[in-house]
Amino acid sequence: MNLLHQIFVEPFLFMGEAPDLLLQVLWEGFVSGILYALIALGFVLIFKASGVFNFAQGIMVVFAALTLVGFYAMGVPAILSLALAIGVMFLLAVTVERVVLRPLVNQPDIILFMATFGITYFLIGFGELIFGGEPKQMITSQLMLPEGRTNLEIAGGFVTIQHIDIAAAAIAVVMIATLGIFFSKTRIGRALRAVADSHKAALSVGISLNQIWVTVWFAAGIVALVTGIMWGARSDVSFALQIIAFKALPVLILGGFTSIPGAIVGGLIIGFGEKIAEFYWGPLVGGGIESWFAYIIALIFLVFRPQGLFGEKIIERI
Amino acid sequence: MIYREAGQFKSNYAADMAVFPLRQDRIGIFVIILLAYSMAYFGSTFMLQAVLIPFLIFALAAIGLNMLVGYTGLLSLGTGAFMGVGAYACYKLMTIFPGVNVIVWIFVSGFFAAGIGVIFGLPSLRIKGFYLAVATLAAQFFLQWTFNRVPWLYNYNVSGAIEAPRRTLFDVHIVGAAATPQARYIVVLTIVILLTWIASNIVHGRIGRQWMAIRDMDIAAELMGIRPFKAKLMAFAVSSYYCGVAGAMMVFLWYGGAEYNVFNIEQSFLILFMVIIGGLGSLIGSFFGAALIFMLPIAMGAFLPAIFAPLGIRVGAETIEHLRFMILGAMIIFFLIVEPHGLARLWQIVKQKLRVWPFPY
Amino acid sequence: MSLRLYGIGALAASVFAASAAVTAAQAQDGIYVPLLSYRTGAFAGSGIPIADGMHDYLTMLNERDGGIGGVPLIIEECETGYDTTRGVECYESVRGNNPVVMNPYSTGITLQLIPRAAVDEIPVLSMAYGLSAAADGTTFPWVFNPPVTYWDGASVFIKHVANVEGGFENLAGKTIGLLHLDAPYGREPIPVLNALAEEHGFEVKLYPVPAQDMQNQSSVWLNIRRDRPDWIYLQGWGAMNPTAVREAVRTNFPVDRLVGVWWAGGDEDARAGGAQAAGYKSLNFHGVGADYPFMDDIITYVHERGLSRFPRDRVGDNLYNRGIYNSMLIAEAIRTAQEVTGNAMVDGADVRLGLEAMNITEERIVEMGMEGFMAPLAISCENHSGHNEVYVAQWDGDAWTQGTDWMSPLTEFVRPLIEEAAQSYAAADAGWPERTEACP
Amino acid sequence: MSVNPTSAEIAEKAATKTVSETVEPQGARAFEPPAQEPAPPRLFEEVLLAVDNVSLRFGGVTALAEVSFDIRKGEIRAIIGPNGAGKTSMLNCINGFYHPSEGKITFRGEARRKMRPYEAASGGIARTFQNVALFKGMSTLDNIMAGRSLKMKANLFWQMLRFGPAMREEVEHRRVVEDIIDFLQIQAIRKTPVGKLPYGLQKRVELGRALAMEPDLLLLDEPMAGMNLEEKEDMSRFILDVNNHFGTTIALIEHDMGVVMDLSDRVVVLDYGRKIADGTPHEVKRDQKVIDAYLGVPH
Repeated sequence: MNLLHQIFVEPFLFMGEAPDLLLQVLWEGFVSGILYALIALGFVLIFKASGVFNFAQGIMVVFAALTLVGFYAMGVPAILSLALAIGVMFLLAVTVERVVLRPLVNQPDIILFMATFGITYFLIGFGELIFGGEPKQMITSQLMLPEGRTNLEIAGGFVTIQHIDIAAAAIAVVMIATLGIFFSKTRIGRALRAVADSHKAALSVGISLNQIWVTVWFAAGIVALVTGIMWGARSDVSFALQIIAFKALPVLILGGFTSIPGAIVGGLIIGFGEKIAEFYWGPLVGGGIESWFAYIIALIFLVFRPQGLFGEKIIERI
Repeated sequence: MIYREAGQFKSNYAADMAVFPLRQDRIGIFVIILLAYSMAYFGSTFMLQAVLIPFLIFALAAIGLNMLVGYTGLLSLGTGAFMGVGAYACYKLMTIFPGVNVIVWIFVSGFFAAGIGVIFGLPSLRIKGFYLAVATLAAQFFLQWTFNRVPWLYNYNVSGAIEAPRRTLFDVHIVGAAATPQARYIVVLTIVILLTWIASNIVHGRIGRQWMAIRDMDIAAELMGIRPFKAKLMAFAVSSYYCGVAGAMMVFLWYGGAEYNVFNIEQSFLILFMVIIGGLGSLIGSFFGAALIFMLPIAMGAFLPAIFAPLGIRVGAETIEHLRFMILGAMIIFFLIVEPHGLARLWQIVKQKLRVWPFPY
Repeated sequence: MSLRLYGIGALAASVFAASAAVTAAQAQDGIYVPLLSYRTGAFAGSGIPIADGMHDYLTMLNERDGGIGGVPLIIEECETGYDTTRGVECYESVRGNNPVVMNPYSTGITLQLIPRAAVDEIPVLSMAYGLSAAADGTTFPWVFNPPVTYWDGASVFIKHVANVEGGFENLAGKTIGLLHLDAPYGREPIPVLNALAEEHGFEVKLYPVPAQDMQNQSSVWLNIRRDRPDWIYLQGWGAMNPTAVREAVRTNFPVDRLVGVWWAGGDEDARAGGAQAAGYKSLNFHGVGADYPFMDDIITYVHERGLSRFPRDRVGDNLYNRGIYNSMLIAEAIRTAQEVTGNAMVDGADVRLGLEAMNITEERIVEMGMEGFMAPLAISCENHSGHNEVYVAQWDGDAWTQGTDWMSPLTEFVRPLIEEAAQSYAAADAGWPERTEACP
Repeated sequence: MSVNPTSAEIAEKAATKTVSETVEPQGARAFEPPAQEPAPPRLFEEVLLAVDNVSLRFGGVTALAEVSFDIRKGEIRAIIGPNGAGKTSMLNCINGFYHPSEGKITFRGEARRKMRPYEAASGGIARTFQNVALFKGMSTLDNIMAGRSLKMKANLFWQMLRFGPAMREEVEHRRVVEDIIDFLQIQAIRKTPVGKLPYGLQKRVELGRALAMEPDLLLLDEPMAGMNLEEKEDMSRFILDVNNHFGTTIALIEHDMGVVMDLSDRVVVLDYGRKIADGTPHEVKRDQKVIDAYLGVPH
């Protein structure tokens, strides 16, 4: 009885008692959700266009951020570092297409999936070899991103909002809109959608798969760079960040592997869900449930809706 | 000509269905087992403790995962956690019932892993492929959290780690700090041979055929009366059993103690690499994969300084580590490109070449 | 087809051959000191300065004095990545070369080596980390954790709180939070804090941070905001520390009431909080900065000869100095062992005797050029830690400063707990070997 | 090679053995080449399976609309119709892969709406597939052995040891499988992974796998699609032999009208998910609606 009270009554009472904390929790959930969604977006882009479940997306986030900071540490001006980092992501896309995707074309999905593990390990080693393993600070101010925070006085308390978080949300929105326009309006975007529907059909109307692959990996690289800057500004840039990339996987399950709106909604659900659960219910089991909460949500969700939030019901044919 | 089956006739079906129908294979396996046991006397302590024991344990875990991924086609990323279940179960059993021989508990602990494996395998009835892989991550993170957060599991030790208490078999120390690598090696080798033999029997029999049928064409399998429900859960159970036993052996016959983070996601990935590089759906491949993935870093630690030192380049420990990551990554890609079917396929090709040697065809 | 076959075959064969070759690593003349370090992985940020500090001090001894007692030191690093498995592999690979002492540099690896130390007769020196209970030399004859244990650290923290609050009697009714890594290392201070809480009537709140979420602590800090603890003790490591300092600033938590254990005292840890992190505190047991006589030798003999990989301008960083302190302990142990046994070439068993007889007096400190860098230190046969003095360092926004005087831990309170824990550790492992020879 | 007697002998033996186990076909027909002038229609009375007003919808698409027909014990029943008529969907409903939105299916007197495919299989319904659905990673032998799954009972313990009951059972079923292999004349590819076989042989292995289940009702989905004349003749012979020797009831989908007319006892015609004709090949051939459907007369 007491337990039921603790589970079903007290957290809600507490939400009412301290609305400032509730708002803060929601804001934190929102910001994490946006960042999860950004990582998931990179996954979705690549999965849509090439059917590759790109495990390396998380590492690409760290690698991109590390490249940016690394160039800056070598004395390159911030803006030029950014340009160089974008260039490196393009090189990465070309290399991955040449060295990994092209020789493995027509292999089963699991082989391509494993190949992205290979990319992951390679990038970890390569990144640390070039830029060193110690954590680095993101060059937030040099990139003219806002710093500092605002304390909003609400209901007898305050809500702290980091300016960088606002910027992250804004940039995420802009980026998603840009990608949307890119997909629907440009020639290459149309080709991309065609490839997503059917590789063979796209090939037969003269779309170059290689070009498409470079494009999506590059796009995913840009998404990774932006995500890396945002995460890096919240903590340090180091390979310890890669673990956060795993959080994008339950997001994908909720949203479906091929849906961009799904990635965003899934990201927000996971972001809100885990912050609220950790803050209000976590103490009941000693806290730390954030490390698995998202996966359990995804697991339960899968049992009832295997195709994800936005996926279409699969009709199996034989 | 070295390796030929001509002249070996089978007069009944049982002989034709034997796991090693060829005489050369039977002799070969006998020699290998003999050599393996003799390593206990010839191998150095380092060879046994840091190379052979872990190799065998990883091979067993890889066999377990291979039954799930390679034979049944269910991708799992939770191997590390299932190994952990075996290890913690074994620890609890050993400390609650100190009178029972530890070997018994190593085998029994696998059943706990099997039970947990079945629970986390339930979603496999509705979901497949990458979705399932992500679902097994739930097992990985949740179980790891449990190992860390439930102090009962580690007997409220201040250290939070499980420590191998001293245990003997026939009055020889096999578990705990007093056990020699030789004794532990022989125990590990025997368990691995036994379980490999059983695994081979399972995959060659009805259950193995059902798994492969589910893997190759699940709908057709179901339309032929194979219940996917039973077959998939059986695969999860058997696979987790093997992983659990491997986990228990890892802690009690190799490390001598472990923290919760030994069973982390890296461990799961490593074993998955072994399975893929070794060859999906091949038991012998699991051994090859374990050997390559586990020994590669050890080899490179010895290799790289030797290569770079004459060039006047001082290679620090961390550079080796970075290169190790890079080379491991590059090797995975390399192997997938040249031989997506893994080392096991290469082994077959070699056998084929030997069969017709010295002729090219 | 066949080309590819031969290629892969050759590759595979060379891998197997090379792994066999590792066994044949031959020993050179000298005292072999392996250093388990981690310059990679999630904790590399803390691992690199420590590894360099350890390496540079021992190298300096080789360059300046030709080793210790005329015998050169063979220094070999083995990369663990702060991973227990890799650490055990490292142990196995160096064990054949007769190391005189092991520095696991990870609580997880230490725990693995503790039962083996007695069997393999290699002492384990876990400087201010590892198992607190190992300070009981009668139960753990082969394990050493000078100069202090985590339990001592927690008691000094409480002592510091009492000093600031105006006496132990003012602790009643206070809330003290423990923000810790959710791992055995992080949980180490809990028993002592709980015992002290009972004694002095304050409340302990736990804020575990899972290893995965080290850099994502917003939920934990929301909990801290809710509970409003008066003080927070930070038992964190690696990327967890800078994130914690940054979050403290963000949550408007007074940083001078956030006290880190010595492992949360990296320069980078505090710098992450920006200007507002000035005032952040951390326990420490050695001096900071480069303003010591011995440091000149390190610059002269190591840095100027191009033997160090550590950036010259960062010499004096807290964790670099920590590495030096650790190497100083190794060197002193070897030197004492040479004195005790009368042999220049010493082995693991000798160095254990050296550690048990170690007594670094003020005179010796001056001799080493370390005045002001360290407090005197003595280890005995029963007491493998010494429970020596520590002080609270404070970040001034740019560098660490000595915030308080040296303080001794609440030894009379902690010591019984340690002996009790040591007993229960040995009891849990029936057949735990007794100490082979009684303490003098 | 492990068995030496000629395949013909084995086929004979297999036939006699299995026929004695199953019920004699009601309309027994003597050996005769199939392609001769209309023999007097065989008569079948006992209804094995009845499809009653079955409809199947996917979202807004209607795949089957109120289809009713029956399959009688011992007969060869053909389901024909233009592309997209719902033939495969019909088979899928019969063996439980799809669940009809409305209507019911009665098999051996037992009516049902929902059934799992493996329940249909254990009830005695086997099938082959339009696009070969073999287990590509397994050998021919293993594929057919997999068809014996339902009949194998040895528990996990004996399987682990591959000894005692498990081994006896393996040998026993291997014998049956070898009989089927001989019957289908695929001895030479016994140990070849089926993924490497040519299409025609794959179809044959698939038939073997279905036969291994010793079904009461065998559903064949375009067994001769993509085959040349010779292969078609072989396959027709196998189908007739199965029907004759084992007394297995067969429902088949086929596009080659000649084959359908020659093989089948009765034909049901579907078009756009509706039944438009049902009767002997002779009757159906003359049905105006069928002719319209095939020639594409506007509705």
